[in-house]
Amino acid sequence: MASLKAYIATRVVLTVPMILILLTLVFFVMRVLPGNPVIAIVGMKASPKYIAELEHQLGLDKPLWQQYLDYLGKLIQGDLGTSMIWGRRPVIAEIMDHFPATLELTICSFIVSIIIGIATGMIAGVKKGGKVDFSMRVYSIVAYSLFIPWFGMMLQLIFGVWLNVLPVGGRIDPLLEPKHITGLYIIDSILTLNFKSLVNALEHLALPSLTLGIVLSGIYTRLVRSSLIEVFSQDFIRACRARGLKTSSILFRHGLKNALIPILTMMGLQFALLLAGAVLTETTFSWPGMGTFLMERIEYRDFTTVQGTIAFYALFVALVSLVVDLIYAYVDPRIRY
Amino acid sequence: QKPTPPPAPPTPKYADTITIGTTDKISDLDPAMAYDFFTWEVFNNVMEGPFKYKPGTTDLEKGIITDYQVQEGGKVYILKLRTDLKFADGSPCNANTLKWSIERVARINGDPAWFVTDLVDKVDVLDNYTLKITLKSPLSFFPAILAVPTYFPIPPDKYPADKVSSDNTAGGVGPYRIVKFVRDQQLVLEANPYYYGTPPKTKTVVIKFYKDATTLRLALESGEIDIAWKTLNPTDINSLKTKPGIKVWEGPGSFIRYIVFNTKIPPFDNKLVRQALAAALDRNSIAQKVFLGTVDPLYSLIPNGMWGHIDAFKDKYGEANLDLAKQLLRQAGYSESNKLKVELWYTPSHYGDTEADVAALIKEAWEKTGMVEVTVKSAEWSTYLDLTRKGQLAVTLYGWYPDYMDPDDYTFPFLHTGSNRWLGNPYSDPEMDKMLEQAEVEPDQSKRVDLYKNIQIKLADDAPIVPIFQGKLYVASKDTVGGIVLDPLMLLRYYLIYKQVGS
Amino acid sequence: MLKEIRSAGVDGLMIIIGLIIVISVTFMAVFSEYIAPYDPITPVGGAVEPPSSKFIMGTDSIGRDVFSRVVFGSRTIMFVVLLSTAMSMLIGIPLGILSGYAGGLLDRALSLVMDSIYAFPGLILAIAIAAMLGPGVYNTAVSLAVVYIPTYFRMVRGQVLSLREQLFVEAARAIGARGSRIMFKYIFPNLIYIIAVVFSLNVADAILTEAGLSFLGLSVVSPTPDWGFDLKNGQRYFLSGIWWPVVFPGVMIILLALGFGFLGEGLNAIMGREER
Amino acid sequence: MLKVEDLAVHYIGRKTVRALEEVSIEVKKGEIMGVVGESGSGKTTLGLSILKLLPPNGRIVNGRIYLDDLDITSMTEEKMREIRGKQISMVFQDPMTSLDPLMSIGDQITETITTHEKIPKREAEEKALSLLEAVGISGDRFKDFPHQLSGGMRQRVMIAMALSLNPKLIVADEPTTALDVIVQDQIMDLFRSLRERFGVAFMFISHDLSLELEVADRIAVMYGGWLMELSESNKIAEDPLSPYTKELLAAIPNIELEDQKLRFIPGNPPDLSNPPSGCRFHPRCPSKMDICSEKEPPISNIGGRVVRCWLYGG
Amino acid sequence: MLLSVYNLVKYFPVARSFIERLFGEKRYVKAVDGISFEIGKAEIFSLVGESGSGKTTTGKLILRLIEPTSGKIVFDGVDITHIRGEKLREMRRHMQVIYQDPYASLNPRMRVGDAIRDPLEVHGIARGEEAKSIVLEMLEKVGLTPPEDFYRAYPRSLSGGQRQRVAIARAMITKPKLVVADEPVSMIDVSLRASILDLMLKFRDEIGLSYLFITHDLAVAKYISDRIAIMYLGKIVEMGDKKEIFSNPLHPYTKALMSAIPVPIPGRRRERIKLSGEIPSPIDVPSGCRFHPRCPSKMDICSEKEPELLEVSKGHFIACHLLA
Ligand SMILES: Nc1ncnc2c1ncn2[C@@H]1O[C@H](COP(=O)(O)OP(=O)(O)OP(=O)(O)O)[C@@H](O)[C@H]1O
Ligand SMILES: Nc1ncnc2c1ncn2[C@@H]1O[C@H](COP(=O)(O)OP(=O)(O)OP(=O)(O)O)[C@@H](O)[C@H]1O
Ligand SMILES: [Mg+2]
Ligand SMILES: [Mg+2]
Repeated sequence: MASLKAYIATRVVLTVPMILILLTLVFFVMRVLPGNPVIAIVGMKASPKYIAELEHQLGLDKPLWQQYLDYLGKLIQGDLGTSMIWGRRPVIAEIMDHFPATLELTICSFIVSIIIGIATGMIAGVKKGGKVDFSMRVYSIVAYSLFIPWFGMMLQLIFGVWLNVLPVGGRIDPLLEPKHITGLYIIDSILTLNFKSLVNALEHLALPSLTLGIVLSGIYTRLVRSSLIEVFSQDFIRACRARGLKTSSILFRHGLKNALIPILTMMGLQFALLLAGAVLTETTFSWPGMGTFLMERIEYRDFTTVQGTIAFYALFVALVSLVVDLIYAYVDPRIRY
Repeated sequence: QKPTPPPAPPTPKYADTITIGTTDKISDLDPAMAYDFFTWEVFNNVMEGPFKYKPGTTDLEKGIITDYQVQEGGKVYILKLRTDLKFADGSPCNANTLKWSIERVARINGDPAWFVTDLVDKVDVLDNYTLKITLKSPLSFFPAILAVPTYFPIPPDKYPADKVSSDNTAGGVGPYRIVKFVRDQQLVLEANPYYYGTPPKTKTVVIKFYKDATTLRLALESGEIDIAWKTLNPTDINSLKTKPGIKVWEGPGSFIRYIVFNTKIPPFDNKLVRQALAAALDRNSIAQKVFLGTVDPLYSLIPNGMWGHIDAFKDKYGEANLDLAKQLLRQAGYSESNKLKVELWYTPSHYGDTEADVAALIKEAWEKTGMVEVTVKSAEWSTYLDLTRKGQLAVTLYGWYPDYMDPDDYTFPFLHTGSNRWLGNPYSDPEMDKMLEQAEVEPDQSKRVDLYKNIQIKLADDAPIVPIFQGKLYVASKDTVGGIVLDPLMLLRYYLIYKQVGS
Repeated sequence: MLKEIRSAGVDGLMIIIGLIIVISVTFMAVFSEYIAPYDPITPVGGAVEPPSSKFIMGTDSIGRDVFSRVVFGSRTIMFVVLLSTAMSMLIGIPLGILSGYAGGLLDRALSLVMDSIYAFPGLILAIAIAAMLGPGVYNTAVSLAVVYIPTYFRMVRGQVLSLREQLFVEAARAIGARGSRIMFKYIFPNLIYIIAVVFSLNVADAILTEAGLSFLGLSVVSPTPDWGFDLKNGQRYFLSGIWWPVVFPGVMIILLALGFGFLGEGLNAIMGREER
Repeated sequence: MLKVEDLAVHYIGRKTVRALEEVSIEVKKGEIMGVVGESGSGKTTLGLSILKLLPPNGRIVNGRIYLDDLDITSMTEEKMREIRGKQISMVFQDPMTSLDPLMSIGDQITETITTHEKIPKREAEEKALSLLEAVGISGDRFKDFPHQLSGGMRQRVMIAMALSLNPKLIVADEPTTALDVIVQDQIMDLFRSLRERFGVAFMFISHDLSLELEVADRIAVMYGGWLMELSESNKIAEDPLSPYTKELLAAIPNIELEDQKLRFIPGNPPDLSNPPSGCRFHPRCPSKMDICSEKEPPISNIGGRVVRCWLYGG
Repeated sequence: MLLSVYNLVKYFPVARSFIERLFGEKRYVKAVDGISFEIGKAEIFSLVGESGSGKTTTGKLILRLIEPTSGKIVFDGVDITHIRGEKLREMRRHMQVIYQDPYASLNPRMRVGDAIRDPLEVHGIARGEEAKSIVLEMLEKVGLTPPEDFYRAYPRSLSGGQRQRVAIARAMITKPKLVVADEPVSMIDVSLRASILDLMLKFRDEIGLSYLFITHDLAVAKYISDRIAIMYLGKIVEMGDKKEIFSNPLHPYTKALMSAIPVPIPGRRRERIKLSGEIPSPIDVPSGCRFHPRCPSKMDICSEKEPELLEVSKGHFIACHLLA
């Protein structure tokens, strides 16, 4: 257990340079190139004097390196600063307003993708080499190639317009918004036993998470398939058959379990893909999450918020991969950190 | 036999709640900071100032005042406030409150503070319900400015005295009060029980925020919202018009779009070049193709429908006048083999996703002369503004929403030396300056009309800025919705809107 | 090579389909002028005219021929993606070989930087960089290149690390070969195949990222024909039943990604088999 | 007890590999039947055919396999599943990869038992525990995972598992090739003692003729998918009939002999997708005759010994 | 003496995480733990032992493919323990290697001819046509005929035995003084082993080179070697002339090892010396004599004191308290 703690410590320590590298990249690129939040927000009409004043307020008149050091100094204390536009709210509050939406979307898409991915991957892996396998492989490539906005729009057209059974945008009907507890509407509405909200939230989630989920399921199809084939080619599966174990037991207890382990190790990186895909999904479905938020703040050059968001993304990705590693260590007896 | 009286028409029943969808967003729920249409629209429903516009017109009427006087040749304004003004929580509103609110704007010095700081010298309370505003110099259109939310009274105990309060829901003395605000998601208004005037027709108004026009439209069709307000796509408007159960309302807009030439950057310092490009411009094709007729071509900076407007550019150049353009270009020394090279800039999202098409059509129109070669470039809003201000962009596309309803707002900031620095456009002409300054203080309306006419003629001749089109307002609603009033102010007055239920 | 493909069954089929798609689109990109019936940036018809014999894919929002834009759009996306891929390969592969073979502090530092970028959601990073740099073919290529350098770096480094442990590399050391000779004569030839695989799969990904960027309005400047942007531009008409400005560029994006995807998958399977 | 009759197995592919042809072997109760041959001679294929565990491209194209008069060749997969483990079990070559790395060894043995016998889990676990001890692994390693054991111990676990349902026959495919001599010796001892205790028969596959000579009662010598010779092991050692067996014996270094001169067989083993005409060994055979390259030699029975060579037939 | 090895030690640090390395104590795999031996000119010296006893590590240390932790290696009168750069490269011309796995030791993307001629080019011995003719001659010599065909072939089209011949050709092309052969026949079919061993012997007679022959198979060692050393857990426990070792093994481990080897004569089973368990992990080496936990003739002293390698009769060394 002590070494597990050491492992976590190592991982956390290694996250720091990662965030630093990304932040530094973004910090300097953003500030060296033209545009700044003051100009973007005051619009066209403000006087130069007023702009200068605001720039001073935001510390944008200081030398770049000093701004950088100031920012890092605050960051070390866990302070992401305040947004530079629209109310100058704390960046962390802004992020927390949008993050639950993204989290809800990504988790649901993840579930969709993993269910479809495992099912198709298993079918392909078991029927290796045949027509079914080939079609599953084609499915995996096609699914991954489905350009998210395009695919999303097709689903909107089919389910939102032609069949008119599902909403094509937004997270929930505003009047049905559940009491804010976690910010995840599904959980909040369950906690408050508000089933109307739950149904509504799920309806809103359906198309976006299907879009993202199906696209990413292609990756899992591929991973599960090759991993399963790999496992099935191993001696111990043959040994299991030689002992006369039941087919289902070989497939699930021995085969799938072993096959999922390498997939688990890749899950951390897959999550990054999920987050990236979420940006396009959010834009297509007007989903009020981190992606749309980041796009907007980049346009307005809200330096602190953009930096904060990038740092947050990095931290989140690191956290997910840490959790994945811990689960990995838990399920695989060979790994003991 | 007495004829039986016709059965009395059943009294229409009105819905308690109306949901309005928009793609706009709220910036700051604080009049000292907010400087955008949609937030002002909300202010106009939850607050009220000394003046307001009569719905459906650009005529001013009294708001929270019972009377006012203009003194010292337009320099001093004495306002008499109503005595029955109350904020949404029941606390009273009087001259002191208004003074505090105006001074707070100056103190915070936010984006719209210039409405106060540039104009007002001082504010004095004469008695509990009388306020005296002294201007720095006479201003013929000050009542129009007093209709701006920056001059709306707010409760001092709810707003910090010298800090912006962005998510404040305290409101003012308007017909509604804010009961809930979740940024970028929803705003819920409820009739203000303390409002002095006629109570609103609908008790609860919910505003839902959408990311884009398509979802907005779908939300209306699916019944999620009753009214789809700013801003629907032209195609959607056209197709909604034919949809049963949906009604499309159309009204004049005061939003204008135009091309800005940086008169310092060669070859645009050459008037002939600017004139040639102005002549070649094909406004109809933009209005018809990109906007499907949902905007009107504009031939002056002062919009159609505002007093003083003349079609100055049309008179001078006509429309898509290639012969004239070619002739001017030749005069300027260009030819088919020595083409005029133009770098045309646009910003991709600030003016909606139609902008790329607008730029493409301008390019096409100009290149039709055979003597122009246009390179289209684009930059994100912040960069675009920054580069413009620094005077680095030669030809840019911009748009303008008025601050107040007066031709002054459509001319002075564009053409007056120094005032147009924000465009990076150093157009400066003493004669033009003189006319503009005169028009600002001239109290006589007919003289002002003449002045603005000359200004427009000169503008068309110099062509530092070339107007393209003027927006129209569209609202799509369920056909049970009534009471929507559209005017160039471009504000929706929620308190007039109702929705019938049953029949 | 050809023989291998022919003998590779369904994997060979995938490679062939992939090649057909990729080659057709490349052909389209190179000979756009001869294929497209109209100028892609000049309106030639009314706005949003449906497909007809005159405009086989209809016209777009301002009356340009969708088919011509689709044809010329292939040039834009192929150019951006191949340019960015060339950049990332040119930087990623040598760095990967160096890092993997030399090891030590350099390796640790490089790996840290590369892993940081790699672990971060690629599209989001590309968005950040592309938005800062502003639109344009070269800027987009640069932002894509930054995102994909680590892919090549990591793959090459990993391969080099495992190759370095291979007996035949140790054998080369044992005969007294120098580092450079080992890298070029022993290690590099063993990388080529996997680079081909990663190239294909990566290009497929880069196509989708490029399309994503231009969908978000961060790629090339309109009116340059660009599938992702045209798709976005058509979106505002889409739900009114005007499907052609959206469907065709979208199908092309998918098709091209699919082409490279098939190619990569097929090569990968063949390679896997060869290794066994 | 086990009777393999005229078995032929092919691997179907672009080139069909004729991995086994005309192989007949009988294994008697409690006997250790050795199968020896070089790499690629079809030993594993033979072992797998008996359990019907051939890879998907492997086909039994001819012949029958009987287990106590029960025809295995025509049995359904479901029936076969019941035979496996219960009647015949198998121990594989590589103990490092033959156990599920994610399941403790105790659970793996228990699972084998509960799959075939309707007994409560507790009872099965007790049985598993006693089996572990029977193969020489202390009971407190019951909950260990495979990676915590050494190669020899894992092979013992595999054997325990093979024994768990008291099968009649254990097919052991090179069970000690991956192990050191000392461990190999221990495992061999284990086999012998198990045969004594449980009366189980072994089909013991190995490429090591010295080892076979030491342990097996009878030995089948395979070459290129053919059964070249089959007889008691002392006869093989003292008086080999087939030239191949002779050559093989001469190629094994014998530690007992002083200054032995080793022989080798020139040439390479046959390519089974394109085997030589006639006798499969003829290109390397020192006593080759003309007929050897022309016609396949018949299988002759000489005093209860089976041999396939033109020297004894025709 | 062509090669002398003094007290050679190789400890591999156990890979651990960053933080553990910061705070924890270091742990090592003691792969080779102080061995000394000598190989004379044209002598074949065999290292025999169970898996994990450190045979391969010893070979790599001598080849200078890994750095020794301590000890000294003298080759041809030169201390090569710490040479590097050009000197090391020059030395490699005279010391070559043949690996166990003929499949992994050849570059799959290099033609056989190129693989064999590479040492010639690396050491500037010959190039171009000259190099080619040397290679062709060598191919002929190792029995890969017709040489032209094999010159152009890729390793994947060759059988295991043929590949091992390529490996031998490659090792012999520079006419080295010493070849380290790490289990060269253990992956080769029985019927072909003798041909490879004979080939190696032929080269010894022709160029007069020495072999360090690593094997786990005593019978093979007996066939080929002049002298033999038995390794156990990183130590040499017994060393001497082949005849001496086989006729008069003294160390209990050697005896056990020999008795475990199957004899190809049915019924003639040698008397077994039974060892319990398996070779322990080289990370936690038993105290005293590292063989004592498995030793049938264990004494009290064995778990306390480590026995030294002593010469009991001329050229016969043994490390055991029984004989001290
Ligand atoms: N799945 C397969 N597909 C095609 N050919 C195969 C397959 N499995 C085995 N073979 C071929 O069948 C022949 C017999 O193989 P088998 O594994 O039975 O030999 P073996 O005697 O067990 O050899 P080894 O000593 O190497 O284990 C060989 O030539 C082998 O290459
Ligand atoms: N690079 C290394 N890092 C850590 N440990 C190593 C390394 N190389 C070898 N070892 C360990 O050193 C010990 C001796 O290994 P070595 O390969 O020398 O044994 P060997 O006698 O050649 O065995 P085998 O017969 O299995 O080849 C083993 O426990 C091995 O795990
Ligand atoms: Mg086998
Ligand atoms: Mg070794």
